[in-house]
Amino acid sequence: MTDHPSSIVVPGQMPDVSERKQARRENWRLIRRRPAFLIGMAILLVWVVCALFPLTIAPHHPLDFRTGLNQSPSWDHPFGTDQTGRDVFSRVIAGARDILRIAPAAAVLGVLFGVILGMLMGYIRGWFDIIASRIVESFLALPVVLVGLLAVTTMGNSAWVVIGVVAALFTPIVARTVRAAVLAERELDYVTSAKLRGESTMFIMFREILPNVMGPIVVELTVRLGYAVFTVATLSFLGAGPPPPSPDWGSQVSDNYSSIVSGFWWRTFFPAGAIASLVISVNMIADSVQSVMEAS
Amino acid sequence: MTIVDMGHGGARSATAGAPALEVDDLNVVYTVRGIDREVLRGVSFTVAPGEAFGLVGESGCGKSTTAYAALRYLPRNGKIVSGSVRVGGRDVTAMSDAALQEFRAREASMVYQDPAQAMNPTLRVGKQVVEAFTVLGHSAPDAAKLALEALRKVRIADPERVMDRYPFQLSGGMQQRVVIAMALACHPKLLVLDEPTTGLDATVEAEVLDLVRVLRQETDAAVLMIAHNLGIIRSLCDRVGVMYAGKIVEQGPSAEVFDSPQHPYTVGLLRSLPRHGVRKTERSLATIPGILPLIGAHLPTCVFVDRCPLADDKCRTEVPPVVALEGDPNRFSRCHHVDRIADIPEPEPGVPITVLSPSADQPGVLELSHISKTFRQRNHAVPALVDVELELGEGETLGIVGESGSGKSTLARAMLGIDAADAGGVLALNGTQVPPSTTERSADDKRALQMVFQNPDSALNRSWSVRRILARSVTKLTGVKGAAANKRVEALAAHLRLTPRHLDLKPRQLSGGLKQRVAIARAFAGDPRIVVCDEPTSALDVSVQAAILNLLADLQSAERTSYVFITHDMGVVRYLADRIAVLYLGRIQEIGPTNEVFNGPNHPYTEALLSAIPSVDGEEKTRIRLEGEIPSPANPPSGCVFHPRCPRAMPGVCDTTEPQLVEVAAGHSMRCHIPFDELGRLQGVPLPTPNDD
Amino acid sequence: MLVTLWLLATIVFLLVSVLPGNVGRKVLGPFAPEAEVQRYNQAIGTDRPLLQQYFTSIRRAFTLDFGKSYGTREDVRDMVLDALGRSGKLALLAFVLTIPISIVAGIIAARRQDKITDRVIVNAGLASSSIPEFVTASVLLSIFAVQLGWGKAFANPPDNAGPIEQLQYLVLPATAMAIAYFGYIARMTRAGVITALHADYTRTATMKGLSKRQVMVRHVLRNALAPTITVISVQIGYLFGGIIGVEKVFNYAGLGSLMLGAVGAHDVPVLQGAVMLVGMIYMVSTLLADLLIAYLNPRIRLGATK
Amino acid sequence: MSEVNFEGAGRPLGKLEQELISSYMAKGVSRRSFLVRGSYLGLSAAFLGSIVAACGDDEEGGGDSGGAGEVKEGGTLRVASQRPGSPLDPVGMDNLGTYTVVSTCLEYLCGPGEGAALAPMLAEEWSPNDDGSVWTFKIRKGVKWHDGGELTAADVVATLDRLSVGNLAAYIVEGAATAVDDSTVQVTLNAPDGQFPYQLSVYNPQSLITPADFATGTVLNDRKTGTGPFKLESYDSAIKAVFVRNDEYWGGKPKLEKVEFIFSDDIDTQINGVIAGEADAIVLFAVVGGDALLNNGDVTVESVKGASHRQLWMNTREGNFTDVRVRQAVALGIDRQQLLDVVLQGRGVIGNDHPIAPTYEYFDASQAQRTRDIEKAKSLLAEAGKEGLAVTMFVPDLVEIPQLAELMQSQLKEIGMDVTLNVISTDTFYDSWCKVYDSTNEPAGCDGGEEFGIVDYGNRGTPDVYLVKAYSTGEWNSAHYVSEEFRAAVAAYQAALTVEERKAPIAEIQRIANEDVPYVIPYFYDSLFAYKKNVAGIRATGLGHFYLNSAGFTS
Repeated sequence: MTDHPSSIVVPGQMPDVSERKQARRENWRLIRRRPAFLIGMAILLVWVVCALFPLTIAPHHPLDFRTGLNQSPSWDHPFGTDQTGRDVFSRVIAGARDILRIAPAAAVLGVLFGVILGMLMGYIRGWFDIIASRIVESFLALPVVLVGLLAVTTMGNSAWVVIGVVAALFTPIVARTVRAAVLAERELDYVTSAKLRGESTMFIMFREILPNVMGPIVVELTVRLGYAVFTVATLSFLGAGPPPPSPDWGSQVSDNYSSIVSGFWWRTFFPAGAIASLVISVNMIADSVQSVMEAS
Repeated sequence: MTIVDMGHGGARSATAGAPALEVDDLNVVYTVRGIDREVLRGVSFTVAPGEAFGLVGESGCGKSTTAYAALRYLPRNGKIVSGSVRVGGRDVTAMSDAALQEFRAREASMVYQDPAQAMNPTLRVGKQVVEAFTVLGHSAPDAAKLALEALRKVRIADPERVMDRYPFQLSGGMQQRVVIAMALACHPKLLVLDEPTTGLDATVEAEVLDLVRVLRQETDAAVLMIAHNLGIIRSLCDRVGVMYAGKIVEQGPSAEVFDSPQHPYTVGLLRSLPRHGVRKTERSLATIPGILPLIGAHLPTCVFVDRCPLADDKCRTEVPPVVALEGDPNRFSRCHHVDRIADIPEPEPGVPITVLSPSADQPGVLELSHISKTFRQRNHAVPALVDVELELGEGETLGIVGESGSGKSTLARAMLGIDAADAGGVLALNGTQVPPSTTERSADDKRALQMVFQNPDSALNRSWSVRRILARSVTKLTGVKGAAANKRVEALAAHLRLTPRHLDLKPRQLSGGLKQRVAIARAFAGDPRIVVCDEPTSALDVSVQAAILNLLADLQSAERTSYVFITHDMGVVRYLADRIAVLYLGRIQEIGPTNEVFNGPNHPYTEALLSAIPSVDGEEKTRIRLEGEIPSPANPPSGCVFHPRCPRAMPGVCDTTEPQLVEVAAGHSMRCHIPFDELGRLQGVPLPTPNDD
Repeated sequence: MLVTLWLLATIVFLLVSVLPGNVGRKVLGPFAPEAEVQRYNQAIGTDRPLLQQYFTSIRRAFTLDFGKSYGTREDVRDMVLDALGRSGKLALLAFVLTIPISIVAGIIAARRQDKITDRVIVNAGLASSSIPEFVTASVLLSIFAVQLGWGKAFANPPDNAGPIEQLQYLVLPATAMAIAYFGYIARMTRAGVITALHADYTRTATMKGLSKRQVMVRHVLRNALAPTITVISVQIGYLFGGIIGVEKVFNYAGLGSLMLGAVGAHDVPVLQGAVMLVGMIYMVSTLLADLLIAYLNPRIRLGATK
Repeated sequence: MSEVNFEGAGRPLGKLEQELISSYMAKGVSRRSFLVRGSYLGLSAAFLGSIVAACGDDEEGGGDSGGAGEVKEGGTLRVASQRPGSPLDPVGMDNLGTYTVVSTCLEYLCGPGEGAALAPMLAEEWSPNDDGSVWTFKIRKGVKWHDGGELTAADVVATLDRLSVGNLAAYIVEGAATAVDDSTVQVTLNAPDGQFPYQLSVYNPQSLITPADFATGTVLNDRKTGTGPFKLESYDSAIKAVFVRNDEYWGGKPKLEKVEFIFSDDIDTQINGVIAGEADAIVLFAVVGGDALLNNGDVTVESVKGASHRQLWMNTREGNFTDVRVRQAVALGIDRQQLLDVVLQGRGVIGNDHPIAPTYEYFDASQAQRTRDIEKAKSLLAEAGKEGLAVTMFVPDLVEIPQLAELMQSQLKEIGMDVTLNVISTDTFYDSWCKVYDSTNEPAGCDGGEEFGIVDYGNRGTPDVYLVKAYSTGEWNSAHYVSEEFRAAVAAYQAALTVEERKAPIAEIQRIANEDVPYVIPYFYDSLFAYKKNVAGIRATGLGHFYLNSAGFTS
């Protein structure tokens, strides 16, 4: 034979070191080049830091009453104070904790269950898929926020209930995406090849197929995270958030939204802005991840 | 032999009069991630009115870019950096948007690779064809009339009905005819054909090419044809340019270039094709070492130097000149060593392979009897395989050919148990019956039967490293684990000429050829007795295909493995297979030793398949053409399933009675009502003498 | 369709009947005597075995007879249908506002892909779909209804209001919804148009010598709008029942408010009726979208009947 | 002091009335207390006024907004109100939103007076017999039903019969009410009750008088009737109720032409509506979430004083609070004025750890107010061996209570207590705050429930509910408080037929509750209502009633 099978095709240059991680690195590099991603990450990072060290950053204790009521923004209270004299800036900072604990947990759980369900639906097909698809379809017809509200009012407004219900409502949506990806994937010949060497169904699903549908799953996770923030904020706006002493953003907006009209705009504006900035940042990240994943 | 300057205005057409297409020192870049990557590096050629010029080369050489640049239709990230494209004397690169629109409407047309995608799926065919006329200024009723006429001209028998259909309701061949009709609407000065038959079945391809050939005579359009199939170029084009890495490395009249190539690349390309009926045991195929440079790669002085058997220091330091051959500036080669072309070594001799043919006392490694496969579609039984009987000897290669939809892949999947065959058939390995489904088969049975798939991108798990892919197969098929398995993987890799470095890469970091090599290594991980190869080289360039075919032959020689080789490429099957089975609508129409099948007499279907192949050797063949498309297996025709398309069908017989598969000569069976000798007479093939039995 | 409806009814039943525990206790409050609670449960049938309640609930779902509200004792069908009418009016106006603008914006963005116009539209869309609608609604309300006196803080138009007057009442909440959906629709349109612009048939059309406009109108849009239609159809269901925040802020008596009130009051029949109705609207709108897509794309239409 | 014309009462005065008038004239009761008590005894405002005038006592008073004199005729008043949560069925209704609508048409025998007092409404006067077991109501004459006919004693009797199987079952049996004549109704009680008229007043919202043929379960939107100043014109529970003026109203033709109650589930939208000028008044709101109105120059906010309060309960029988010193320490540890000022912007009066609000005429004002004393609190804790006590406070997510809890938490930190808040939705709060009373265990109190927490008590015309249910029988006795002494005082209070007789046991009740501190009662809070500056004459009760008969626009 006269072939020299020694040449390697590597995207880009530098064929030498650590070629193994090249693909992932390449995606990462592409994502990092997107300004939307960087801005989104920066905003998210700020909120994460706020959530981790609220008391260090906040100039006042978020529950501290002993300052003047309804003061407009000033050096001492950059976001003003609320109707009981609490520092809105400190409350907004401290409020990051609840949402950044609940929303990611809900998104992760929802994606986890969605992935499992979607994998089973897409791979096993047959009756299981038909039945599950119908259930998923029916779930999609449910208004998410309303069901969340219902669950919270009946089961209590603990963080776990919110996480559970949001995750449960996301599961079918994620499952549908994963199912579609798995349907495409299961037709590929490496799956046939795995069957030919006698791999178990579980092995094929979770060891062979799963890594290859991680792209859409990662995209789905970031997108779901955005929706989770959105949903959790909306739920707490509608009165199904964490109970009041917690400086939760949605409840702050809800408690105060009539204050805009009375001139105490800062009480609503800053927590509302915090929600918007967090959702936008997550969506910017999601958008960037999606663009890069879909391009590759 | 003269060296001519190939600067501006270099290769002027020798043909009298202004050229229809004049490409001059065209440089095109694609901007990828902010970096300009060169795709075309000074391409120049001319095409005279009425002349057909072909561009050939492997994927990524820039031939399609050239075609699109000629009509100034580049992707968003592509741009012409220098050079000019003149059509009828006007510079296309300098046109305003309006002028360009007018130019595309009236002067240039294109026929595309994938006709199904080239038409708007949401509009009726008629509307789309009519549009090609209204854009020229015809009124709607006129355009409708002209459209009908245009469809008739491309030999669409029932144009009214076709006009009323949606593109996806037409067969691939019909779709391409419609696209051609649209392209010819404006009587273009320039007609660009971009791989117009790739993806079509050989019989349909032949039809489309016939049509193009006929239409060429009716128009004086200059034709620029892009194809990777050398045979098509040879049969259709007056002249040809061989492209490599964005440059035309050799150019000249088709017959001359193909019969007497004067550039090492052209030589390599031609020798890597299985030609002239050569078989694997006689000679291995030539391969071109290395791989095509990526687009935008920094290239050495001679673009081919890294892969050239003649390369020397001069090649590495000096840009090779354009060497006009025989004083003709249109017959040239871009090589320092045109005079040493003859020194390029011939391919190595073939490998010896012992075939143990099955006999009464020696059962074949694989035996299939009464194998059928019926799919269910909305409560309809769709018989995809009907009563297939096969035997495979040790070390034997059985080629399976047929159009798409003939049941080739179904047969492979039934053998492997991926889609279990219907109950009632018998599938035996080494004389022992095995269950129809792979999940019920024993580990040993699984190990004995493995598969190499058509598309290595699909066949290899892209998130696994090569090592993991191979190790898993080794462990799963042989039970060897841990360090021992790893050792085996390394041995296997070495056997398949994969370096240890490849083992730690992911499939996407490998070239197509290497990927297929990994896939083959995986199939061989458990020392299989039979490997089913489903079009393993159809996605590969010819030079890479050659290497894979050589490898398969080597492995067979060493391991005495049997192959079931599914392909649509008659050249490949002739090179590799010991016997050939021809499938049509899930039924074996003909099965016999390779030489007998190729030499005939044949079943009329085989005859049609064989005559559809455009030969790079320029052989003239009796052509028989098939009408229409392969019918749906859900409603097979009565009688002989082939009779509606059979040019030799005998009414009253073929449409009523299904012929049996009858042995017409030793090991050669056929399913046809026409007697064997009659077929021989019809096909002008002398019958084998009786004492050959 | 019927199967999905049945499943939906089942899910809603599980949500509203199994989770809340003692309905009578919830409705009558913590201080009501136990005997009264039991009497109440008996009256509304929540003391019956779950299976029996389930069959009742399914029958009701299919006959659209959801019984009487636990609170106002009014007929739930009338309540939800009235609310549906109002939500529908608002949703319609929101769509009239948002669809043309967002589709045009999406097309422009696709045409100017990666240019500054595109960036602006994409990011505006991202922001608009990121800002929770109750925030948008509150801001619109305080700026326009309160400060400037344009539009109304209470969005329910008077009974005898003419179309123009109704518009005055509805325009602010409709705008809040329109802003929320601008992003989704514009981005989806953009994606669809970009895909279609890169399609081979678009190349064919261009090569035929059609103008950019002709290519866009005749070839690109027809193919590009399918995903947009899907998005719109999905959003219709949410618009009817999902924009609770907007209805709450503007005190609009639509389905969202009705459901929100019913959740607070544990008014199970109203919840059941409203959620079922929203679910049905969702199903009908996705069905209509499928039909529309099939109409636009003959491959789906004809493929299905083959 | 001039002669008092006792004839002004229009009827012979009973023992209770005579006693009251004598003690007022002897300055034994304040003017305010006199008016309150006189009114619930059924003495007419005019008569009481004449006595006050005769005594030369003319301090300013009145719980209504502005003088009716400036109000001009006409106009539509748009009122933002809570959405009715039940049908407009006067007997079956159960929420404030419904009360507002229904009580605009239908009226009580006894209307709201000053403080916790009653005033004549459909009954012109009422009087008990000597032991308070039979009450006689004089029905106003010439009162017309909206749908025709005149109010008679028969209507009242029929209404009381309907109520006798409803929420008055504990007081009367069917047939207990009889028509003495067309305008006199006599009610024989199951047991003597010196404060029975409260059961036929705004404090028992379902006791609205309906026509004799108004069958139980009839809803007002089906039968548009009533005696009130406005007639129901249209009603849509989702949107609004519209009323038109009742020109024949017995109290005089109302000024307003029309009244609209615009419904909303959400206080913020109601407030937005008022501020945006789309509503002229708001029926009821709280300081929390209502400060947009409190700080708005275009809006007048009025307080209605009452007995509504919050109780911070401490389990007296087991756990951390069994030692009275611990409970006293908690009571001493909080700063009531700060709580009131921060949480309610001062809208209320501070409490003294007993449920007797200053609005009750027998309120003992002489009791010393408990004030914050950190040192004493700390030493009490130390004595009880509970320094650094760590407890969880069980808090419903209701109006200002979470903020109250937060502030208490930070105040109690200063006496070394470490309080963790467990704020939960009201949907689940009441399931567990206090386990349902098991009467067989009496007087064991309620069984289980949370140790430490805050619960809400609404406004009552008499403190009986607080005294019995929270402090005695155990139904809501979340403190598990058992005190025979206290119960004896309550029994004495309930047995008393006159205010004077009640004073001693009430003082005892105040003392014991204050000393034993089963509940810390930080404040009695005001109900708030608001209206635009160009509106006057509205009278609200804080119980959902919104009386607009003399309301109107001023400019």
